[in-house]
Amino acid sequence: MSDNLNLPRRKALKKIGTGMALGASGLLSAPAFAQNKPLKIGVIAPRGGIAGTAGEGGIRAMEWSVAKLNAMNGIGGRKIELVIQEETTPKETIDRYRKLVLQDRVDAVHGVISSGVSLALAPAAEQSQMLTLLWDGTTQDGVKEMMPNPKYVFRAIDNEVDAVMSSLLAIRHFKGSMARVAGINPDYTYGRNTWTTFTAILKKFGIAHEVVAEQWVKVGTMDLTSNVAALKTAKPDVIFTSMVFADLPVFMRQAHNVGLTENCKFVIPAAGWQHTAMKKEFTPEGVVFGHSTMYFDNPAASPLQKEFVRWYADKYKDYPHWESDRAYFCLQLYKAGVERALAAKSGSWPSSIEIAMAMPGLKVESLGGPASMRADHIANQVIFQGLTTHKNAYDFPTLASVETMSTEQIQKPAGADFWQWLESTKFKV
Amino acid sequence: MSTVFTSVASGHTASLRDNKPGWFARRGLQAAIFLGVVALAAVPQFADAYYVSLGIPFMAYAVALLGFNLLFGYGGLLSFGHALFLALGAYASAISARHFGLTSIEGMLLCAVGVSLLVALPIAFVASRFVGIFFGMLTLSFGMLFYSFLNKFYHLTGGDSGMNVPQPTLLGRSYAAMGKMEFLTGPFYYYCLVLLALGVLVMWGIVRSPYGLHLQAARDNEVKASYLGVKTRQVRGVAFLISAVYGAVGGVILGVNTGLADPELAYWAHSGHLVFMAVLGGFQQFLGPVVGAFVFILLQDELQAVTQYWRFFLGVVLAALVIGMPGGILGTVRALWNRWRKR
Amino acid sequence: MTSTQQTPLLEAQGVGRSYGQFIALEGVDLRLNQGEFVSLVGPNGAGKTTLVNVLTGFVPPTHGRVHFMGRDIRGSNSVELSTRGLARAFQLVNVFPDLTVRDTLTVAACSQLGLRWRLFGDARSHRSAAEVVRATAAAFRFEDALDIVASSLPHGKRKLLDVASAFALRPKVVLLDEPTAGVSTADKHGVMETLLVAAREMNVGAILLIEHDMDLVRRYSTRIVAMQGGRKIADQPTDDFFSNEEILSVVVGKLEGTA
Amino acid sequence: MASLIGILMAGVFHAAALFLLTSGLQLVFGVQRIVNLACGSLYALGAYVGISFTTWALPQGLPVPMFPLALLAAGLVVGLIGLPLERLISTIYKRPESFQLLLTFSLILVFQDVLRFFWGANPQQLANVAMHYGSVSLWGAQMPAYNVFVILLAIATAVGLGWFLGRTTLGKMLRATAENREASAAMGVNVRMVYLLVFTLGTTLSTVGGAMVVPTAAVSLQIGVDLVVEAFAVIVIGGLGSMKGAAAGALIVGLIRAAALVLYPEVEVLATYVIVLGILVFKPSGLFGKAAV
Repeated sequence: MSDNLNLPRRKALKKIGTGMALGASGLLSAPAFAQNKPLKIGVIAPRGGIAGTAGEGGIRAMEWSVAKLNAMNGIGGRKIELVIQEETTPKETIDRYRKLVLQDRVDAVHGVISSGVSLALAPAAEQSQMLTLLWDGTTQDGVKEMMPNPKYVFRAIDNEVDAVMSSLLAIRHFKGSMARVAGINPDYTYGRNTWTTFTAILKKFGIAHEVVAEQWVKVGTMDLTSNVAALKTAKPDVIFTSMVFADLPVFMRQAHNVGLTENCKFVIPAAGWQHTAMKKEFTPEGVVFGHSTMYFDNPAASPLQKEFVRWYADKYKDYPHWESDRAYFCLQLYKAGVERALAAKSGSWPSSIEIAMAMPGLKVESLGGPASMRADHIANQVIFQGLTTHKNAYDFPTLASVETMSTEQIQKPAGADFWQWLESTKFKV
Repeated sequence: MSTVFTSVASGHTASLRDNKPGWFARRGLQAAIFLGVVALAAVPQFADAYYVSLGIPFMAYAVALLGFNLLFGYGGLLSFGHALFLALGAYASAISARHFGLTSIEGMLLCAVGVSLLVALPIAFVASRFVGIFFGMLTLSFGMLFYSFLNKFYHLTGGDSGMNVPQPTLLGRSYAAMGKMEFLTGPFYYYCLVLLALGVLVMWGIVRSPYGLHLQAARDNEVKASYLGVKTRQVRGVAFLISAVYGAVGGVILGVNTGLADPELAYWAHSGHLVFMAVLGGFQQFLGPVVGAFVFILLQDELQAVTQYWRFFLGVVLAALVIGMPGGILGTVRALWNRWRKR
Repeated sequence: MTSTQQTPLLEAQGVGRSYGQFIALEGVDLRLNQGEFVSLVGPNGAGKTTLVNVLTGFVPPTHGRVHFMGRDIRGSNSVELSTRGLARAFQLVNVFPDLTVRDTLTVAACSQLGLRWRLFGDARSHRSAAEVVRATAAAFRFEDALDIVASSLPHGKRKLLDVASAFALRPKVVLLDEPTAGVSTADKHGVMETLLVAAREMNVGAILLIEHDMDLVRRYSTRIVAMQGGRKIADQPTDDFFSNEEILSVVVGKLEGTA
Repeated sequence: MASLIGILMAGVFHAAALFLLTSGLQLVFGVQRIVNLACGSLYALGAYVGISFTTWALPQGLPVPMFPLALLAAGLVVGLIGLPLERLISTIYKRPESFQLLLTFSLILVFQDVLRFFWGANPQQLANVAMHYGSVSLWGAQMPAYNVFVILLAIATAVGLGWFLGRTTLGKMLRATAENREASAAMGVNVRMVYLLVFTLGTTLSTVGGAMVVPTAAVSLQIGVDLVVEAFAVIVIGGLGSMKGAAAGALIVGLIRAAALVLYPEVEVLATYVIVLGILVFKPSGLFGKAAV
C-alpha cells in the first residue's frame, strides 16, 4: 500500500513547478509542438447512482463521435483523447476537475449533469481559464450567483425550457379539462423551478385552475405508493411531474396500478431520460412526453441521428436519449470553435480564450438537429415533445406526432432574468 | 451502563500510550509534528500543483479528525454523524459571507465556531447519555436531520445547489487579484497549515490536561470513574462540543476549497469517510487521524485514477484494517517500533 | 472506643432499599466514627453491597436517610460524595485498563483538587496533583510502577491500585468491598498492612470493610456489623462479636455454605 | 372514506416493506448484539438478483403467476451470502461495538460497486408482472393485489418469526443464547453454530424482503445507503432487537409518512427524524427495546 502511495509524489517530482505555471494560468501547450500532440478532452459525468443513466448516454455518444473524428484527422489535425472522471458530490468532483486541469492538463472539459456540481465547477473553470462545456443546464438562481457572464463556461441549454414547452403543450391539448392540477416533483431546485414555471404559465393563459396537491419527492425514493395514494385523494385532472430519474417509471407504474392514470392527464417535460423504462403497460397514451433536444424515433431525423441511433441500439440494446445529443453537440461546437480560431490564427494553435471567443454565433449540426451558441454562452436548440402513443413496435410509448419548438421562443433571451422574462413574454400555443 | 461501557473500553487494547513518557511518545511525537509541518510547508516548493491542491482537503480533514478523535479515540464514542459539523462550517462561512458580507476567513471561522457550538450544545446534551451503538445511531440521526433540513429550507440554504463560499481575505489581506488556484495552493495553503499546527498543539494540550484524563477514565470504566469524581456525562458532552468546533473549522477550509457549501457534505456516508480516515491512521494514536486523512486523500485519488470501482477497494481496505490492523497505520508502526526497541 | 457524643463521619438511619417486591435492605442503622475500622460481614445476598451502594449515593434509599459528615447525602451522587471525601474501592478489578498507574491516581487527584475543567496544562506536571500522586504512590509502594499501564500490572497490584486510586481522593471515609478477594491467603495480610499504613499516612478518618475472611476481620477491625437478609443482625466491638457464638454460626455457617 | 383507506393501505404497505427490511436486522441484534449497517445493501442485492432471475425464468417457461416463487427462490439463495459474511464479522465479536459499524460500513462500500459491476449504473426494475394479479378494491380504495400480498407476507414473516423464537426448541435456544451466552454455552449450546445460523437467517430475511418488494418499485445502487437511515428510524422507534419493535416502528414510520404526504408534504422526511429523536431523548430503549444504556 505505502508504495502505491509514494507513487503520486514521485510523479510529482518529475514535473517540478511547470504543472502549476501552465495548468493554473491556462496557457495551453505552445503552438510549436501542438499539432503532433493529442488533444485531451476531460469528461465529467455520473457513472453510478441515480443519474448514472444520463451520464452513460453522454459518454457513449462522446466515444462514438470521437472515434469518427479520429478516423478523419481529429480536431485541427490533433487526435482526440478522452480522460473520463466520475461526477459525484461537488466537493469530490472539484478535486477531479483540478486533476484534469492541473495534472492531465486537458485542453477542455465537457460534461456535468447535476446543478450542484456545475455551480461548484463554473467559478473554478473561469478561475483556471479552462474551456468548459456543460451538457446539461443549471438552475436559474444558482447560475445568477455563481456564473454571471461567463467567459470560459458554455451551457448546452437552459434548464427550464422543457417545462415551458410542455406547459404550452398541456394548454394546447388539455385546455378545458385542467380545473384541478397536481404536481409531484423532485425535491430540489430544478423540480421547484419547473413546477413554478408550469403554474405561472397556466396563470398567464388565464386557465382557471386549482392546485389540489403539491408533492416533493426526495430524489431516489423508490416507494412512492404513499405519494400516489395522496395524489389519488386529490382527484386531479392533470398531474405535472418533472421527475427525471429512475423514480419516474416507478411513479408511473405505481400511479397506474391504483388507477390514477385512468381519468387523469400527465405532463412530463423531461421523461426522455427514462423513455425506454416507461413501459406501455403502465404509461398511457396521450401523455405530454418530453424528449428535450433529441427524440430517437423522429421520422424526420437527420441521417446522422439515424446512424447514431442504429449504432446505439446494436451496441447497447437500448435507445439513446437527449444526453447523447448534448454530448455530441458540445464536441461539435468545440471542434467548430477550434477550427474557426485556427483559421483566424492561420494555423498556429489558439489559446483557450481565443477558442472561447470563437464559439458564440457558431451553428453546428447536432444529433437532434441544428443548434447554435448564443452570445451569453447558452445554446439554442430544438426541443422535441408530444403526446404518447402505443402504436409502435417497442414495448414503450413513442410520440404520436412530434411537436417541436425552437428555444428561440421558449428560452430566456441573453442577459434576461428568467422569471421576469416568463412574466413579460408572449408565448403562442 | 457499565456493561456497554466496559465493552467499549476493552477495545482500546493498544491504548493511547501518548500518556506514557516513552521516547516515541514524547520526543517521537514532537519530532513527528515538527517534521510533518516542515515537510508540508515544503510541498508547494517541489510538488505538482495538483498535489498541492489536494493538500487543502487533507488539512481540512486533518483538523476535523483531530476533534473527531477526541470523541472516538479518547472518549470511546463513535459518531456516525460528524459530517454535520463540516457542513455546518461550510454553510456558516457561506451565510456569513452572503448575509453579513463577511469576507475575512477569520470572520468565517469565528462564525463557524459560534454556530457549531450553538448546534452542538443540544445534541451534546442528548448524546452524552449514550455510548456504543446508540451514540452512533443518535449522531447519525442528527446528521440526517440536518441533511434534510439543508434540502428543505432552500430559501436559507440554497437547497441542493448549495451556497457560494467566496474567496476570503486572510488576516485582512485580499488576494482577489490572484487566480483561485494560486490562492489555494499559495497563501491559503500556508494559512491552513498554520491552522492545522495550532489545532494539533491545542488538542495535544487537551488530551493531556486533567480534563483529557477524566475523558479517558470515563471511556475505560464509567462506574469506577464516577467514584473518582469524574463527571462522566459532562466530560463527554464537552468532548462533543470541542469535536464540533474542530469539525466546523475543517468545514470552513473545505468550503473555501470547493467554493461551495452543499448538502452532500452532511450526508451520513461522508461521516463514514471521516470514520474511515480515523481508523486508517489509527484512532488510538494522537496523530493517527492526521496520518489517516493524508493517506486517505492520496489513496482515494490513486484508486479513482486506476479504476471506476474505487469504492470497492476502499471498502476492502477498511475491512482489512478493522479486522487485521485495528491499530491503523500509526498503531502498527508503533507496535513494530516497540518490538524493534525491545531487541 | 466509640463515643456516641461526637458526630459520626458517616451515619445511616433506618435505611431501606427495595426493588419492586424484593426488599434488599431494611431498617439498617450504621454509624462510622473518626478512627474506626468497621467490618461488614454476612452471607452472600445479605445486602452488604446494596448498603454500600446506598451509603455512597450510587442508589438512593427507599427509606431512611444517610448523613455524611453531618450533611444529608440526599440529592448528591457518588461523584460529589467522592470529591467530598467519601471514597469507595471495588470488589472487581476494574481500574482503567489503558491508563498508567500515574494517570489513574492523577484522575482522582484532579477531581479532589477541583481541576476537573482544566483543558490545558499537563495534568501530570501540575504541582499539587503530582504531590498527591507521589504521596499515594509512596503509601502503596507504587513509586517504581508509576508508568506501567494498569492492565499489565500483576493481579494483587491491580486490586491495590483500585484502593490506592480511592485513597488519592484524600478521603475522610473509605468503603472497601473485599479488597483482598482473589488474592492468595499469603498476600492478604500484606495487602491489609499496606492499606492500613496508607490509611494512617494519609490520615483517613474511618474505614468500612466488606470481608468474608474472618481472620482478617478479627485481626484488623475495631467493630463488626453483621447482616443477613437485608437486616442488621449484630453491631458489636470485635471481641464481643467473636464471643457471640450464635451470630458467628449464622455468618460463618452461611459462609461455609457458600464458599 | 375510500381515499382515507387508500392512504392507510399505502402507509401499511410501506410499513410492510420496512418491516421486511428491518426484521433481519432486529433478529441479528436481538441474539448477537450486532448492528448490520449493510442491511440496505443486502436488501438491494436480493432485489437485483430477484429481478435478473425472474426475467430469466419467465422466458424459460415459468408461468407468469408463478413469478413470486422465482423471487422467493432468488432471495433465499442469495441469503446464503450470510454464511461467509458471518465468518467475516465473527472476527470482531470480541471488539467494541463501534467496530461492527466500521466493518459493516466497509461492506456497504464493497456491495455498492459489486452491484454496479454486475448490473450497471442504471436502476433496475421488473416488468410489470405484479399487475398480473390485477388490483383489489378495499372499501372503494383500489390497490394492486400484489401489494396486499406483500403486506400479508410481512405479517406472515412476523408471525412465523414469533412462533419460531417462542415455540420451537431452536428458537428457545436462540433466546437463551441472547440472554446469556456463557450459560447456554455451558449447557452445551454450540454458540458458534447459533450465530452462524442467526446471522444467515437475518441476511436471508433482508434479501428475500428486497426480492419480494421490488416488483412494486425498482432498485438502484443508492438504496443500499439510503435505506440504512429509514431502517435505523424504524429500529430506534421500535427498540433495538425487538421483533414487536420492528413491526411497531415500521407501522409508525409508514403511516406517519403517508399521513404527512396528504396533510403537510413539506414535513414528510423531517417528521420521521423528529419522532426518532423524540424517542431517543425520552425513551432511549425504544417502544419495545431493552434498556439502551
